[in-house]
Amino acid sequence: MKKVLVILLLAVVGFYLADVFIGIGFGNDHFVKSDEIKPVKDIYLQQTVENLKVSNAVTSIVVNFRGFDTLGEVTVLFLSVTALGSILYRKRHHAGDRSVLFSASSIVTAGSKLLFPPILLLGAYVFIHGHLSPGGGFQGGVIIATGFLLMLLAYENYTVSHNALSIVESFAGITFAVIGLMGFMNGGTFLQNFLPVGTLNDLFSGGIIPIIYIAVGFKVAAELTGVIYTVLNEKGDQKNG
Amino acid sequence: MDNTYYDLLTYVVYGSAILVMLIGLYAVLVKKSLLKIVIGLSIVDSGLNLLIVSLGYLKNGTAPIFSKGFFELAADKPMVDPLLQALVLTAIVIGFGVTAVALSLVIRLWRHHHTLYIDEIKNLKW
Amino acid sequence: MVGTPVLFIAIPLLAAFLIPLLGMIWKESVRIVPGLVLMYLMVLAVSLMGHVAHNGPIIEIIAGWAPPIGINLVFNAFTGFLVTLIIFMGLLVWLYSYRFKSNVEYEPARKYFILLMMLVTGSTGVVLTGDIFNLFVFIEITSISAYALTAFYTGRDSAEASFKYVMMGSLASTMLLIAIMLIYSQLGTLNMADVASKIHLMDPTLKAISFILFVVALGVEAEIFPLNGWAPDAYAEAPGPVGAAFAGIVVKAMLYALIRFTYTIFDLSGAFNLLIIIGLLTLVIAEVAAIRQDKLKRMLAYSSIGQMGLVMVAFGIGTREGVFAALFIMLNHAIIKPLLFFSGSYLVYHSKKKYISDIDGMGKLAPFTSLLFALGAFAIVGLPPFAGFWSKLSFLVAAADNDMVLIIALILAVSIVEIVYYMRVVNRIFFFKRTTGLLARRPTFNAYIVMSVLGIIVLMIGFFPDTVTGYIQAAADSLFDKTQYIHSVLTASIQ
Amino acid sequence: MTYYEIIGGILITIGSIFLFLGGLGIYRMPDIFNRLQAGTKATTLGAMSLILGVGIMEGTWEWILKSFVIIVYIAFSNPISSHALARATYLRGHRPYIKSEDKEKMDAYREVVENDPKRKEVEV
Amino acid sequence: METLTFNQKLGRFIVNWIFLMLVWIMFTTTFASHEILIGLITTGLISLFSIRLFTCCNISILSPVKIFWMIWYLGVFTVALIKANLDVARRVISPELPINPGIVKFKTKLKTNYAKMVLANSITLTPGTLSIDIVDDTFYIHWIDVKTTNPEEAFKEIAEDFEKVLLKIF
Amino acid sequence: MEYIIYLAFALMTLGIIFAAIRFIKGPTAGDRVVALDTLTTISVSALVLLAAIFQRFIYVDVALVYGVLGFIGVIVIARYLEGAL
Amino acid sequence: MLTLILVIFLGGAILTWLGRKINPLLGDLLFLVSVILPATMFVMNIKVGDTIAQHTLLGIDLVWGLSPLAHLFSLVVVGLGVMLSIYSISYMRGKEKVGMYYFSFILSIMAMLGILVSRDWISFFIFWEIMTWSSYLMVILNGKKVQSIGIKYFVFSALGAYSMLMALVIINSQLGSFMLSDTFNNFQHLSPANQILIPVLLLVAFGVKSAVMPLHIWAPDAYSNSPMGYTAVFSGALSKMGVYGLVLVIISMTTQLPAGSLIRIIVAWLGGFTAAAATLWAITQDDGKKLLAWSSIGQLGYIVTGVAIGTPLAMLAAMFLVVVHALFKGSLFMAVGAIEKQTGTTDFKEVNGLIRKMPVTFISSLLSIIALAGIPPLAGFVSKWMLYEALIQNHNYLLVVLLFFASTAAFLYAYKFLHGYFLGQEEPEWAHVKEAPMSMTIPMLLLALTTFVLGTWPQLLFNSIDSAMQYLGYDATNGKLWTDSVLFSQWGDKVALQPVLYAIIAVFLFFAIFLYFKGRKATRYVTTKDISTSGEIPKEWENLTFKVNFMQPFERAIEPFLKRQIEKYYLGFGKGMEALFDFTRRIYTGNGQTYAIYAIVFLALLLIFRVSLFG
Ligand code: NA
Ligand code: NA
Repeated sequence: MKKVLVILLLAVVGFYLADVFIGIGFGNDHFVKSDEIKPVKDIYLQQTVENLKVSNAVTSIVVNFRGFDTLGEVTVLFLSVTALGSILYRKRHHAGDRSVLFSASSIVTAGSKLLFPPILLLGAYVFIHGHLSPGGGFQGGVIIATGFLLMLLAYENYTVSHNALSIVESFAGITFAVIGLMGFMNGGTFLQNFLPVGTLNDLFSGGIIPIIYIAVGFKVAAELTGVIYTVLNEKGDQKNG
Repeated sequence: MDNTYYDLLTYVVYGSAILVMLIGLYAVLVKKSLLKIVIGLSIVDSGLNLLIVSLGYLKNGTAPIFSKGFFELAADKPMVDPLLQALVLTAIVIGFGVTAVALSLVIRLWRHHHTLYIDEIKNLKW
Repeated sequence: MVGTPVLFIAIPLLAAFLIPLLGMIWKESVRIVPGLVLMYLMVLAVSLMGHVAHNGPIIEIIAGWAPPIGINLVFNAFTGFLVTLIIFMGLLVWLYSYRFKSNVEYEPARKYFILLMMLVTGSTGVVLTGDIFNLFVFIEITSISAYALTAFYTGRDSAEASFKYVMMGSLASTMLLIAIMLIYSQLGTLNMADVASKIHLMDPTLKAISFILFVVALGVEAEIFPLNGWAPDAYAEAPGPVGAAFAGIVVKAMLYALIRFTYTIFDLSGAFNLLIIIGLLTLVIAEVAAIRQDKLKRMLAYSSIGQMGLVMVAFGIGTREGVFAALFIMLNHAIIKPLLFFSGSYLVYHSKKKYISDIDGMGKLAPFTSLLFALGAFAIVGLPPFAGFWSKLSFLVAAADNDMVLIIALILAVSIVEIVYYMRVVNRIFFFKRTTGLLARRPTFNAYIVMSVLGIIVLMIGFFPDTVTGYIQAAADSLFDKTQYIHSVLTASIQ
Repeated sequence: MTYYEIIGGILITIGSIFLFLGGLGIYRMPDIFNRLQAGTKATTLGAMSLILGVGIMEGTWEWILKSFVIIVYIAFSNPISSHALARATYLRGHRPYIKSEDKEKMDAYREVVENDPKRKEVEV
Repeated sequence: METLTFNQKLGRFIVNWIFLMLVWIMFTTTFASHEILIGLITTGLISLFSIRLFTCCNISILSPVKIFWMIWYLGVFTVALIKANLDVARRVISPELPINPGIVKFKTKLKTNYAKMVLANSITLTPGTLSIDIVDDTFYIHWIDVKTTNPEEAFKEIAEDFEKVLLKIF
Repeated sequence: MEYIIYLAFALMTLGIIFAAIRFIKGPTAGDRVVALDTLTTISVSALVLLAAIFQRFIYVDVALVYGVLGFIGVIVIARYLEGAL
Repeated sequence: MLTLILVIFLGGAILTWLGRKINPLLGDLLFLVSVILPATMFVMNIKVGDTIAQHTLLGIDLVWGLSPLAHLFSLVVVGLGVMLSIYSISYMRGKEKVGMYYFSFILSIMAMLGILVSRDWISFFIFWEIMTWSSYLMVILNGKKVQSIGIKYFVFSALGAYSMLMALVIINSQLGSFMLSDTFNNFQHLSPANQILIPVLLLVAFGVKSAVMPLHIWAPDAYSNSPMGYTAVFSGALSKMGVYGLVLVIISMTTQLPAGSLIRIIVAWLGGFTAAAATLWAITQDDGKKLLAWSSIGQLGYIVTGVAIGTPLAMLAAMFLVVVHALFKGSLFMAVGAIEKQTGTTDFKEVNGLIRKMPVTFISSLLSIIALAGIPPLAGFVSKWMLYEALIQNHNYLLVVLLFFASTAAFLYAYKFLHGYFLGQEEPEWAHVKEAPMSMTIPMLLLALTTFVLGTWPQLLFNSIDSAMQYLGYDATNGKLWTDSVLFSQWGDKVALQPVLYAIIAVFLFFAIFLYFKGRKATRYVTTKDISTSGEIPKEWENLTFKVNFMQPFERAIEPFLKRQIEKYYLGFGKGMEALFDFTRRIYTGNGQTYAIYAIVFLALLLIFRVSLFG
């Protein structure tokens, strides 16, 4: 009965949503046709090439045009790690003691060991080239974190130093914030670019953008690794506590 | 032909994105396991992200990246909306953060109640 | 000036990232640094308020891209008022809880203070930002801090409360995002002022639907009925100071967002009626639920929700006087409710279940705390000559000016309900015999200071309401002047 | 058409055929172990062939290098993941489909697993 | 945890660095000076970080002989791979599913985990076989068309070609 | 050349469909993961092919990353099935 | 100056409270100073005038000034306040929560004076509310039945206060001013609906305080539950604030209304009914406090009737009764307080024959009760007589009958009161009882004597009343309003009741002295429970004292009429509401999914009704 009602309810909501979006149409230039409307995305696409010399427009938006959002986003991650630690906190903590039923097979362990450095490198590559290719700090960070995840899965006694993660995370965060504040130099604004922008599609282009994105990469990597590690340790706690 | 194709796609793409959201919502509203509810919430998020990304798509669009060779090879193609992609990135990250918190709460609730059955976890009411 | 508005965000973030490092060197720093940051922000807020009063609103451009390209912050009389309030409350909450967790290990303390600071920062960001997506980000920052703080005590049902909060919060952010996307898909911009100046171009149906989505999304955070099921649980299960922070900080910021959408961004006249309807619903149901509570904090929570309903009704009046009244109620509520939460949580400190009956006769054991609680109770129900009276009066005057006789009658009827449950508690404190063997918890020195400051403010506003009404009036004018807002944002450039 | 394109085209065709066969195998095989057999081999070769084909078709060394790195990666990771899944499935209590009568003899791994005291905890 | 001499560490570091640098170049597909510079730094840092993990091989792996056998192995493997796939294709397509699956075991002479892993992977990718597990030096192989359950014979059928070459590398 | 690419896509689509059916049918979690793994591999190939068609070399990076994440995903599930999570 | 006086009150209240914490004696001293100093300053310095002090808060002008009408009431407040403050020192000695008692006492005196000097509705309301909660503290001070009696009092007060608040914001929105004078002068400018709504709201507001049925439910319990030292203020002064408001509304508003006479006749009848019913109920009480409480309600009924009738004579009668009721009821409550203080109980059944133990208390009670019962020559008689006359002149014969019936019935409880405490067998239990201390007996006696004086020379008051009535718009009579009265007019313009009256007093005094000495000689010390026939200890209802079930036949007769029906309805309403509330709060099921469903339902509803909402 409840299910039927819920389905009816969802049908109503779904109908209205679908109505709206189908009205907008897929693949259309959907903005209201009016002289007053000048979509900001056009400005972004133009400025990213002309002023920022960043080939990935998404990156220039994420790090520069709307870098403030990203600062918030990084904070959200930081907070969720903090939240996780606070929610799962218990006095007796069995760090790194994740007894498992079956150890991973030697094929998986050996393979993971071998794959781990290249995965880290891939992550680094993705965030270092965030302004040139479809990558970025978040994506790179995630890749690095999955590298750690692989290791944690393959070796039940693999440990990650919480302190080290914390330090990396903090330094990365501070870098972001400080670079943002350095924008005030020379009468600029918060997060304003104060470095030379270079030429399009060069690794050294985009001013502060790659630096911030690298910081974000480190931060995301450390944070996600922290989340993964905390949650995996919870299993160990479950058994022991 | 092209227009009919895109009209069809409108239904398929938006329809499936919204359907994904509704499926997630259904799980949130009906499923009794806390874990399934959390999964439902992430499904809703996924559907939404899908919706947002597809909103930014343009006919024959290409990634908004002026990479090497773009001006020579693919310059005739319109670029999809980079802003929506940036926003989706943010939304994904935030969704991840919230999901992590939700899961940690599920763990906590499991510790306390030794069940994930939502109808048994309502000490706080009225 | 000692800084620009972006520092309201940047400095706490910097501090949040720094605190784990500092904590490794010097553990006490995790308590001290947030306080120093908040103190600095308080100075900043006050000095910027002074600046705004003379030179008009500050539009801060970020990343060097003028609106509507980049994100911008708006510090005007209205947002400045709320920011000052939020930071002041944050400071008090910090001070109150400074020693409060001293018997807890380092790790939870560190997290507590970081989360608390981010709660304040997120709320500040919600108020300051001039961009609807950035608003979403700050709402999430606030929410996640709030989720974690709600579940902070591991020994209680706090995880349950927090889980409900997360469920509702997630649904809310989904709807918020859909609404933002709808706006963007039509107008190609995310800047509030820009959206406001173009909203008339939008298709009425789409406009209405996106507004509805905003209302539902922000309604969850602003504790509108029927979206507020999470709220009593969260208030009751969170640590006392956090409950105070919810009432004094979070709800204010979220309600701000709702109001910003109603007043500035959208041009829907029906929105005001909607505000009145949901405000009344929220008010009536919350107060009615409050009277039947047997746990103190839960009762305070429902009362808080009820107050928010009242604020919504006041905003729904839609006149300058209505806005004035709404802001006045918000201010009073932001001061009185923390006072009640602070003193209340000391009164039930040693009680396991936190039942109201556990505070019978506390007046003898803890006279000071009890007196402050009573003061808060008298003030919140609007007994003259305490603070709540003036805001209630302003509200009634504004409503009467719009011939809302029935609404006035309803609200006064509900006020009687409110009086009953508050008086029942006060009676228990002072006129009941002690039935449980529970002892009174002596407030810490900091808590004494915080509660006294709040008590003094309650009395001060009660006897000299005009000390604050100037600011409120300016804030109300600022909110009301939509064209000025749009103009100042869209013509802003880097100085 | 350049030689690059011709070779590339052939490799792409072969690759896509094997990818298809992989999918089909996944669908048709009677149990998970056999599905892994089909899936692993066909899709790995298919993907390698197709990607190499694309690299050659484009013909620049950038493409070829990049294709190479993906191919190596696939060749390395796919068998590992197949193996991990197979082992997990077995440890989880699923036994392979065995046609012949002598089930004991045809399953050399069973004795190892069933002598393991931890097994009971996992089995579905 | 094993204790390493400085030379061992250095050896591992250099091998790892070279290996990663090669990967980097494949990632970036460019020899632009900036890219190489940053690549050296990045890969260097990662190599430093993963010295403890990088146990597969020391500097001797760079000897030409071993590199030759590696390439040889690649050839052997490619042939086997193609054969395997044609075999599987046949089985998948034929309507009656001509299979006789089962699990067999055999012992290997390979010592290191890495060698066993390479062998296991190769087996997985070659005709009708899938590595299920390695317990010490016993391989358990899922065979889609079991020809023998005798370990020695099975070894001959499945792994002998690979093992010969692998013994020369590891 | 175009036809080859059409053919390739057609075949891959068929493969995807079969794998998808298996994904839906299961019956065990392991079967679904196998199907998913196959889908990942096919998708990686498709991405590379698409990169060539669209003349966007940068899409190849996406394929690589997708492959890495897919692999680790499978390992996670495998380890989960083994009771290691 | 006025502000200073109010601040002294307020500061005094706080200082007293603090002082009491430090040292009880210091507290007592501060209490006396805090009441008497500002009260004296008020009487000495505050002359009748329109604007004496002015403040602006929130852009609203708060104007304070003393009208002649308010002046009359302020005399009552100050007089009672000072007397009772002296009385309270001894009365409260050794009791709990003395600090809070003093605090509330001072504040309520301040609040009442504040109400009287308010020339704008906001000040009026603020002081009104301060009066409410300070008296509320008194009601619950003894910690008994806090949640029932206290909350009942507060709810009714709030009902009244919020009616007032609603009225005054509507007034402001319609007339653009909170000034009382603007309200009355521009009353005609209100819309017809508001012309009815506002007086009705205000009548509710003031009706609650003056305990007009059916808004009286709170009063008996609140009166009897508060400390006796304060109950006198409660009944004597505080309830008069309601009367003050009623006068303002009835005279300044309803007279301007076509439907005003209807409203007034309704109020008059309500007052009459209150007087009759409360009197009957008073008769059935076995506790002096409760008896007096009901009696107070009855007396207020007379006053309300008088005000509502509103003819000059009726108004005169009402105003006169306002003053003298404060005096004699103050004295009586003080007497009960003294008895309570000395014996520890106020139950008629327990205390007997105090006539010789507490002679001063007896004398003052006797004087007061005579005044109360409306027996000539004392003040009650004067006012009641004038009221009957006014009603007759106004042809409200039925009302006269009703009130006369009430008056007659009042003899019964007056007698019960006297007999209950002072006559009857002395019991050994009370052998040790002594007269109350001077600080209690002197104020008591003073008030009683003042009643006597005013009863004898009513014109002492007529001047004040006359100017008050002129202020209300009655014709100037040069203090000869009473000439309307048939009774008094026979003496021309000189009130010369004295010879007759003195004779009557002499008789009474003789009677009293006789009783006193008789009691002393002839009383046998036996306990009422001393039945040596069966050796059984009789249960309470078998108590052979004649006072037990003294009024039983009478009670049985009136049972169907009263039986606290009204209170039952209120209680039922309250219970029903709470049940409804309890049902409502179950919306919060505690299940997160339910909340999520609510959210989606809400969304769906908004989407469906979006057109009607937003067009
Ligand atoms: Na595979
Ligand atoms: Na007696």
